[in-house]
Amino acid sequence: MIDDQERNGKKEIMEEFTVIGKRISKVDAVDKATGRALYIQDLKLPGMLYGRILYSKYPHAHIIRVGTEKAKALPGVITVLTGEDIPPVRLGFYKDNPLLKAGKVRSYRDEVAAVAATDPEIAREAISLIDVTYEALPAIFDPEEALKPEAPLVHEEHKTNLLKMPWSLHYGDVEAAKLDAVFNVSERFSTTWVTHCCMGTSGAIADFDHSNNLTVYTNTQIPSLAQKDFQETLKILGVKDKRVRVIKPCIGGGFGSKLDTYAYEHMAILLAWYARRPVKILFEREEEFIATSPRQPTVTYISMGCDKEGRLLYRDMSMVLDNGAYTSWGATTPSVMMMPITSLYRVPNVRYSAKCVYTNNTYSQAMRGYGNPQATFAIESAIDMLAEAAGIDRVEFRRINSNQPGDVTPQGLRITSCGLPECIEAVSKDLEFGRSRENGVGVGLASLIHVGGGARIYKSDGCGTIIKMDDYGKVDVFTGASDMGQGSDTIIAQIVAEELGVQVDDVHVFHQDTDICPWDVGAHASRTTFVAGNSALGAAKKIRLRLLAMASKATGVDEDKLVLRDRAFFVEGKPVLPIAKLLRGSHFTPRGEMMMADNFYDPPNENMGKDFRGNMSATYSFGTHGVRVKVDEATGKVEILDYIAAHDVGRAINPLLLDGQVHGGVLMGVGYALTEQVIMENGRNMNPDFRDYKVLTAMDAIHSKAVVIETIDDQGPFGAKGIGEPGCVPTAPAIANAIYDAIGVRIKDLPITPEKVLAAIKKKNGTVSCGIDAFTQKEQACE
Amino acid sequence: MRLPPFAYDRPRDLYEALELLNSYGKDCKVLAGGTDLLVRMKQGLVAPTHLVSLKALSELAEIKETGDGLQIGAAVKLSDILAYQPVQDHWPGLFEAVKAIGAPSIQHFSGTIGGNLCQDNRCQFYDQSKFFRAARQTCNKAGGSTCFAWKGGSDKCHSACQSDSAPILIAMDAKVVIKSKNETRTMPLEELYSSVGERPLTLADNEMLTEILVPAPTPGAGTAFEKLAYRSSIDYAMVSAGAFVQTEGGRTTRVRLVIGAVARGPLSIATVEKTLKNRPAGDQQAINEVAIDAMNTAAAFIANNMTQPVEYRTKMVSVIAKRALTRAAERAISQKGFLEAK
Amino acid sequence: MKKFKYLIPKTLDEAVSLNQSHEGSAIYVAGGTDVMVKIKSGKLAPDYLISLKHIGVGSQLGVNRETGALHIGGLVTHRTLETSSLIRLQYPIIHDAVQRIGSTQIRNVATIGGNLVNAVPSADGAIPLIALDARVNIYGSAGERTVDLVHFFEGPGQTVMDRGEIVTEIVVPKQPSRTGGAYQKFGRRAAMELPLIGVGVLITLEEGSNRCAKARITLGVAAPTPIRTLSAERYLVGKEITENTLNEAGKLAAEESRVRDSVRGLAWYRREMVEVLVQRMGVKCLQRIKETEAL
Amino acid sequence: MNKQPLEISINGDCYSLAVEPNRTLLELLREDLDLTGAKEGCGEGVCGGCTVLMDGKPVRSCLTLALEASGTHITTVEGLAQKGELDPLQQSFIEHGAVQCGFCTSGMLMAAKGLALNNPHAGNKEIRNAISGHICRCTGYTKIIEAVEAVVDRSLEKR
Amino acid sequence: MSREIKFVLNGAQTCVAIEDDWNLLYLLREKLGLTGAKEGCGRGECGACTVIVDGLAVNSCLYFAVEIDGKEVLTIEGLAGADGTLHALQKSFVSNGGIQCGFCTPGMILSAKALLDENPQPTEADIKQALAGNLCRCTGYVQIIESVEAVVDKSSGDINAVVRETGDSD
Repeated sequence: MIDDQERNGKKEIMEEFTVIGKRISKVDAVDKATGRALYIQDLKLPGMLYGRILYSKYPHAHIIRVGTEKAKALPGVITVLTGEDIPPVRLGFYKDNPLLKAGKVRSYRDEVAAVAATDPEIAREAISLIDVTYEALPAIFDPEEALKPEAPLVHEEHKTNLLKMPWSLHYGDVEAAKLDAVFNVSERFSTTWVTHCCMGTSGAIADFDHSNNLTVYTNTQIPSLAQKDFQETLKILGVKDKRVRVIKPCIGGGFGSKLDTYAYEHMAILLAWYARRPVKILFEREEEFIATSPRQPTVTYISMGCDKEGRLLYRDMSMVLDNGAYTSWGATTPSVMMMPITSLYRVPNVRYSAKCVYTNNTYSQAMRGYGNPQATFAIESAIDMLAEAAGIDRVEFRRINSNQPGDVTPQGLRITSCGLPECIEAVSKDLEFGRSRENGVGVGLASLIHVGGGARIYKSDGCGTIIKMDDYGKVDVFTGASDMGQGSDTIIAQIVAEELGVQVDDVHVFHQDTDICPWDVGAHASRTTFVAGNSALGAAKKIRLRLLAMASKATGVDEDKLVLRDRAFFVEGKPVLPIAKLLRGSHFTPRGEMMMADNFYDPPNENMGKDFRGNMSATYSFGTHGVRVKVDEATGKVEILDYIAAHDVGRAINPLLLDGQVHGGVLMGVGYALTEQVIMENGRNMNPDFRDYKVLTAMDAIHSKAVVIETIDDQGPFGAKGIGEPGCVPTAPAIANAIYDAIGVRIKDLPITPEKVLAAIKKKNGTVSCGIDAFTQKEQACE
Repeated sequence: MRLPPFAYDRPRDLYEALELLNSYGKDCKVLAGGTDLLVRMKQGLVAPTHLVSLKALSELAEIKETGDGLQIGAAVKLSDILAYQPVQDHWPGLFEAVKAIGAPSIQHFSGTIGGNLCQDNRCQFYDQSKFFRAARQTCNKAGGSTCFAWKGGSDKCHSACQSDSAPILIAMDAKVVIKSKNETRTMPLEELYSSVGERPLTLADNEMLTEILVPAPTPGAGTAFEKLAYRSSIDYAMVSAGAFVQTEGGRTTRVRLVIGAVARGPLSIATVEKTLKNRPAGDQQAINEVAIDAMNTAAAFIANNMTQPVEYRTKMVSVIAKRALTRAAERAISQKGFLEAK
Repeated sequence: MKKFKYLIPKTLDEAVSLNQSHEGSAIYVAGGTDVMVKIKSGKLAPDYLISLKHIGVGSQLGVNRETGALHIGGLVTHRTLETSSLIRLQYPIIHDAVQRIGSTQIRNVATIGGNLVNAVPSADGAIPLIALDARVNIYGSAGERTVDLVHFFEGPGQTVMDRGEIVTEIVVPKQPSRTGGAYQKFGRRAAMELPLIGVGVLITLEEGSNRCAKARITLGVAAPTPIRTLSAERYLVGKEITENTLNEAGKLAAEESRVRDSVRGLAWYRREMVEVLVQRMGVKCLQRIKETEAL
Repeated sequence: MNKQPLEISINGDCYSLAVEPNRTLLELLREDLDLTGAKEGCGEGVCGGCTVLMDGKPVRSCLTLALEASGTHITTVEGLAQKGELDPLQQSFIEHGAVQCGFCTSGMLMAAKGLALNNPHAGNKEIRNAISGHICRCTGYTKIIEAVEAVVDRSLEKR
Repeated sequence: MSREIKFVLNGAQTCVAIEDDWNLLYLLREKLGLTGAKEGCGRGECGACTVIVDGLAVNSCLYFAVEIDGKEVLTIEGLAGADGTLHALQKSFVSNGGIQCGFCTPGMILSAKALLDENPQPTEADIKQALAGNLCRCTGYVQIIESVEAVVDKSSGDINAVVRETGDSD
């Protein structure tokens, strides 16, 4: 493994890197810029059928009858399935979600029937020909209401709408701390549904061979776990001991949306099974909006207190989460929320409980940050309130409470590298906190902690890599990682290229196919750079050692005198042997050897114990966002003037891609803060299109400044930590805090729409003055 | 290989088809099974701007026995001829010939008898891709002025008629019905062949072969077809022969021998009748004599238009002629059809 | 999606007669950006689409030298209007509106006639044109007729047009000197928006004073059709244009609006925004008058 | 470029297409419909790799105009298996080692299927006849013939 | 097929038979195999299907295929030079991090191309305006806007010169 000497030497040799730390273009960018990259949209198999799903017309109803006669009679229709026709395939974390509903629907999104036809238009028509008779049931849409005894039950067999989930912890003594605290705040915050809006809609193709081995082409972030899910579906179909192969085409964005397997994937499998033909299900945009899972909405109650020096004494939070009609991984977001709740800033006494509640709404799922944005919105808003109550400058207050290297938090998270103080510093300096400002302009900041060294959600947090080299010194890396646009292929290529002394162009990273690529638990928790990076680095080191040994034998020079760089071995600065030549020699020789190595890396992190204690990540990422806003007090509209995002990333392996993650995360966060919401009216998605779901446009783009704080983490590959999710975590509270700073109103419910701001202003001071001079300058603000 | 572009018509009846032929003239080809024509089109040997499909002309797809004999529509599939019991029973030579075309079963479900009779002549220097042909001068058949198949060159085309069904049908005195928009004519099948390599059929551009009439079997008659090829299927004949023998009381009263695949048209051997008439049927010595005659006659025509050596093919004419005549005579005497004869 | 035939008439009369011969089963299409979406979603299911793109009329954009009136062909795209210096300099209120309709891709294709005929309550194209007292020339089997744009709309998706009629031209009369106009679409994002509210204000000042000679205050999404707020307009005429008078006009306009709650916004907020934006657009009108005079 | 309408049923699916007159059935299957089971081995009707069944009879799809297949039922090798059950011929080819490189296999299967449909009790000679229009370079035909015979035998047993 | 249309596709005369109800995106993707343009929403709200018709960026999902008869269509597949040299914009998107998942990229690049053809020296506001109809969920647009800005030479009035220059370097 990595020897300590080399690790310790890292900081010193940093300048000598040839590819690490360079702004290298994404390895897949040219294909994407020329239209060559193939997405699920672009794939077609011979004889392929097109599947389509019929969804419920009611949020909650008995299914009396599903009439499929007309659909079946339509020429071109090959298979029609209803809940009565199929074995009980069940999805989700609790397996409470039947693939096709029989007897009862529990949300508008419920799948009632599915068809496969020779043409997408025929499939569409067939769906319209299915007659379903429903008997409407009373429905429940508010999670707090759903907890009341008289509420209709979403799953009768559970006797309650409250999920039996153990989300409750108490470290230290919060009640005692409350007595000690000098300043206290207590507030309710809420967030609503937002959705991923991946530009490439969801889709899958399922294909059985004649021995019933299954290949699924799908957009997934979890190929190995998807393989397992599909295997289970096969088992229920009575198909045992068959291979399941998952092939990922180019993925048009993930953001957590592909962290589970979904009805459309399993439906494609069933349709393919019954039709005995490949079946593709591809969502249209409207379907993408209504039938994929959004971010979990939350209601949060938070109390926090500090002593008179401003040191946090306790944090007491409880949440109600709208689980929707079924339980997916979204219901486990409290496990991640625990991280900021217990460990964002030093806070000795923490109490937290969360209730996940069934409703007849759509069910939620993982989305970038996995609960962290919701929790951080409440925490960081309340920090500002507490600082104000204590009469301490907001920046100072955060400095006082900042996490520091070497801390062990109440939950048992071991903080190793920690650049939070530097992040706070960078933001406060850049935005010049404390200086007087013009009317309606304010600044705000908020910080984050996130897992940066994997996250042990499952028993394993591992990732495998296989590396082989060819006659020409070219390197093939087979990784368990999943690149869905974030650039993991490029990062892995850089890590391997650096270690093997070759160029990034020499390295081809292959991640698309479970038949070829090693096992991995998926692209989640910002773990890929850290875990897959370390895995690749370990494999590259094995190759490197063998290359050195061989080269030493070939040249007669001692291994420690050989330097591997620029595709060759150097002795005292002079090239003596090209790698390619060495490799050819090793192949074209009697009893030659092949250059190949594998490595499985499982980070030294821990599963959470019974009381949720445990160091879930090998290291943690920190960051602080600062924002300057201008509020149009007549309209309530918020304009972002400046934005700075400072992140402790360990090491920036590729600053170009790192910037991309931050800029993208920030704009997604701004949307979360200001414009985005799935508008649900009694369980029905009212804005299932880009026109009314306000994903921000280029006109709204913010030129955010990404500040990189490098803390060179001991465990990270070349010192790097994860950065995929953090960009969108503290955005909403930073903006909410800036709005408060600008106009003295605090919005506690996301998104912060102009209506909410204006209503709050009106509530605050009754009337609004609309200076005729002020608004003439900045008409753009309103647009 | 792609087909060049053309327009496609599928007339609903013969009248319409003949109308189309009349209006399109020489730019048009009749498409029956397509097994020969489409290959030629792919090779760029012919480039009709119009194809008139016989697919919908059910009137041309009928085979039936009449008082006068056998009436075969030009678009009757080879497989249908083979499956027609009377052919098996009474015209074993025809059965043998049709079976020998291409490969049994597959091509037979597409190929038609009319198509087989009306196929263009073949030559190893002509029936090739454009790419192949581009390496040489253009030959007579392709519109140039030389012949590679004839030693020392020639101002005539020396391609061969490769229809397997023509020799036996001519030997049986079959007639063909030729139709155009304004005219119908019936003539002996041999008159369909011009013996001009460049344009081996006597059909006018607006004419179409519609029917083949085979005389009714007479008591004491026998037919046989022989084909020599390297492979048992999907091969063209090096030499083929169709023989018809009429006997009366064990003696030959009338006989015809037609050699295929050697000349620009099916080659009828004139001396046969004179030599064999009134001899006992199956008289080996006489047959040998005739076979030599046939070889000598054929020798004047056989050109280097196939890959096999001219000398070998010439010699084989006698062998194949002899076998055909012998088997025809046996059948004449035994009065057995194809199936019983096996 | 329903299948249809796409007919390409070469003249206006041919288009009209094609429509007549496919009575009830045909609709006209120009840029097609709305029609296509409606067909895809099943809201429209015509057997025939009659393209107006090749009829040879309706693409003119210019000022009639004699009358000084601005003529905009029904088939002029929003992009043409957006990039026209004539529009930008002399009719900035129109420019305000068209540059924010859909995206560049949509504006490159979608036509002003289509925007009017669509008759959505938010029709961005219509609000400034109504403020400018535009009239619409309509052609059909009965010949040509002209209606004031303000009377053109009858309800969501409904206009005064008879079946088979085509908008050939929009005519904006010459505006008096010292006229300034401004339009604002108010939405949640900076682009790709259907507005929460759209406000157009056009003010003509008396010579040598700040007194209002003529006022137009037009609103989109404030009622089932684009509307003029007559009480607010009447209030302003004869008064000095000041923060206070504009303020009052804004209040009157807000009162007169018939806004309602929808997914895109709440009524109370829309009413507030009418008030705010009438003021702001009023100020902008003054600014533009000043700028013009400074030239 | 003057496409003409083509109504055709392929493996039970009805297609309403428009094709150019010079499109062969093979091109239609492979290029337009992505049914790549039928192979082009020679393009001139010699090798049999492109064989498909037209109304139950084997034809060379490379020498059949797509338009000539109008109104017919085409079966390709992709349509042989029914409901995931391999056709007995396919099963037999697999069991008898009749498949080597596999390029001729689909054509061979279709010829054999055509034979089985038209003559369920064919003997060795008929089988040879039936596949005589196919060239196979790997197997020497023996195992192919055995594979077909085995299926025919089975149906004889049933009888 | 109900009719035949002729148009210039990525510089090549093209003649195809189409149905009246096809849209341009369907024609390109399903019939001509050009899958570079993507369908992100099918109703002109995301811009992933953007192509250039006679110099104008349009949503191909809302463009009647019939109407490209006689016109010139440029798709992402036709942007790079015949020898494979990337267009300056493509290079710039690649090297400036303008690409993450890549789904919006073809449309984004073509919208930018149409802008630069019309206005060789756009301001940041012009760029934002031109790209407003192209949604991107990964990048936050920052690096996309930078990618476009990078090929705009503020000193030169001739974008083609700039494009050539950038095209030659590297």
